[in-house]
Amino acid sequence: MADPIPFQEDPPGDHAGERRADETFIVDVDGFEGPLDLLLAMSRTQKVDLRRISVLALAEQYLGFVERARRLRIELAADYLVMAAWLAFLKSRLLLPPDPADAGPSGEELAAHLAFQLERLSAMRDAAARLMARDQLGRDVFARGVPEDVTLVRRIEWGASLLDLMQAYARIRTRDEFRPYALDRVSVYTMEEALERLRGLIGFAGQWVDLMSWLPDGWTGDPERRRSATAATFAASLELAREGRIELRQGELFAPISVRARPQ
Amino acid sequence: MTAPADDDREQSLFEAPPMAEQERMVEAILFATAEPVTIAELLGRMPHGSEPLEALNLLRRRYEGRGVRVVRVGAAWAIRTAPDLGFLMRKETVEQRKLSRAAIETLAIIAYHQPVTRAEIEEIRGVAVSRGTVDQLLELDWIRFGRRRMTPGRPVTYVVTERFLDHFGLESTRDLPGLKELRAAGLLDNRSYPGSLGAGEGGEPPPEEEDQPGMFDQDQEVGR
Amino acid sequence: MTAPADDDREQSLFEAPPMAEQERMVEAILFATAEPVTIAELLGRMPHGSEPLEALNLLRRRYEGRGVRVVRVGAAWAIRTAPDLGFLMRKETVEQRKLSRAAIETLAIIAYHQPVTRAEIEEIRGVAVSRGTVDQLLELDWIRFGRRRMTPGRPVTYVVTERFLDHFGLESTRDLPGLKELRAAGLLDNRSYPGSLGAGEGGEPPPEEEDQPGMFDQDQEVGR
Repeated sequence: MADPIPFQEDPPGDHAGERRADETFIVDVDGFEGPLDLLLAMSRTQKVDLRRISVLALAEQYLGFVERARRLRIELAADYLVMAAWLAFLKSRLLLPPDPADAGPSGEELAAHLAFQLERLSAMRDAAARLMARDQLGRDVFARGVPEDVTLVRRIEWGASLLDLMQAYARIRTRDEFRPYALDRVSVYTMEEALERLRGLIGFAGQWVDLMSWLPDGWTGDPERRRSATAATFAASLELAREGRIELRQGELFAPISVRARPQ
Repeated sequence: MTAPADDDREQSLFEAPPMAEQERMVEAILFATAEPVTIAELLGRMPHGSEPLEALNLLRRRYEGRGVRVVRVGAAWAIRTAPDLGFLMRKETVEQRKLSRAAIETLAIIAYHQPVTRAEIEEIRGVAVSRGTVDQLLELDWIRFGRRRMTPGRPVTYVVTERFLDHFGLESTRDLPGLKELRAAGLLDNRSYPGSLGAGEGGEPPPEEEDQPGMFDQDQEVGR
Repeated sequence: MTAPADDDREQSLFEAPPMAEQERMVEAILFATAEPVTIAELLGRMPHGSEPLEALNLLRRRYEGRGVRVVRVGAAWAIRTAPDLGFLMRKETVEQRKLSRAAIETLAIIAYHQPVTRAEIEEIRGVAVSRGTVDQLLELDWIRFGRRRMTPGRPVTYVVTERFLDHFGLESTRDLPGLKELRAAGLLDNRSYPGSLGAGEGGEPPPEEEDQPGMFDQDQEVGR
């Protein structure tokens, strides 16, 4: 790394600022962010618009700087030397007449691009400075000091429209081919019917009677009807037993069930 | 505080900002400060000669009826949301879900036949009604328990609620269209209701739904 | 079903609140949060049918010249103290991490050239971008990854964030200072090295910044 050795050299002008800038990059390479940064600082000494900068003069200035550094045995980073080599190449391109056999870019094109790079870097630095000079949040401008917490509430909304409802109903009702609401009870003997019947019969059942003898007429033949009537009558007898109106008796598993009115 | 005895130079040097400016200052301080601010603190932060109490009162009046208010918190002052707008501070995420077919059918039966027992619903639907379906409708407050039926077992009945009427825009269940109107409206002629594939084609009862945990899974129910 | 009654109810249910009321709501919501709030979020929190953008514009005008202002930040909105009153908030001032010159320049290059790849940043600065620099900007949530560039290697790009806009008081990246002039001068063009296949051939790849801490001591370079 280069030591910040004071290096006396004839100042290029008598302008103090210029001299200082010149000395700065001679003495203190550490202060620069690489060759492009150094070139930009050097170009400033030309005191012209970066677009009209003399790249040739700049190249000579840079090569002079590298030469002086070398004489002083200041170790330069590789990229500074790479830039020096490139600028030497550029210088020869700018000074020599163009070689018609060479298809590469002309010296002017290369110089223009370097000038563009320098101008762009300079512009970005200005932009960065302007950005940082803006009012900044937490420094010049402030947000709410006491944000109020927003409570998060998750809610599920179950949706159904009247149309959904009516269609659902229509769907159920049309399963039975539009029959009016009456269930098919041809082969169904309900517990209510059995209860009704049993309530009328128990008055006559002082003795044990087989429950199956109480099945209504017309419900004993067809197996389906018999099954329904048996179930309903049995359920009804349980209900009456619960009410304390009758007593039930069964000798063994699957034996006939007998019933009689409960003695008052 | 500058005493009246102070000389002119000192006066102008410490001249307090105009009251409108002081009001702006109080506004900014109350806004950005994490805790309620006392008058003493305002006095300490504002330029010499300011009168924070007066500025505060102006600000307080300015915010009257606005979305936020200047309120007193103990001995200090703060800006707070107007109480009537507290509901805005709840971020509600609403998830829209369609009722399952089982639920909507059960609901329809209750609406058309109320008061109706569960056994009757099952009889009409031709399929068992799951406890979850009824619970959901109860939870939605679309159905409630009616009187017990005076039959053996004294089964409970279900009826629809005011909220049900409200949701479906009905004055009463008598306003529900009957079969005739449904047919007139084309609701019965259309055999391919969404989700009624089985029923529409041949009256095949839908599969047993009891004890199916996936029942409320809409995607399964609806697409059936 | 009685149609007129139904209509009335629906009307009142979904009618948006008066604009003055909407303005209050926007005011309350913006006051309640430190982060900018998007129009979409306002829409989600305000009653159905509200027009937050119109309410915002009214509110913004109302706060002109006051101690706090309604500002736009990208696609969102926030209330911030007026910049001229920053001196009152010394207590609230957040100690900001000092950014290195490298970080500041990198940030500016990303803002003005976005989306931009690391190679392009290095090409503009003429020096390698250290990992720490990018990390620092990512950590501050001032930059984020943009889309990958559809060029060989599919390099990632960087773009600035909404928080960046918020921090520097920008409505959008279009409002970056001097953007128009820079563009007019062609300084934001991606002009490649003449006669080369790609950009950045002019210099050898610059050395890795990290390897040479003495070269540009970031902590010393601080400021502007």
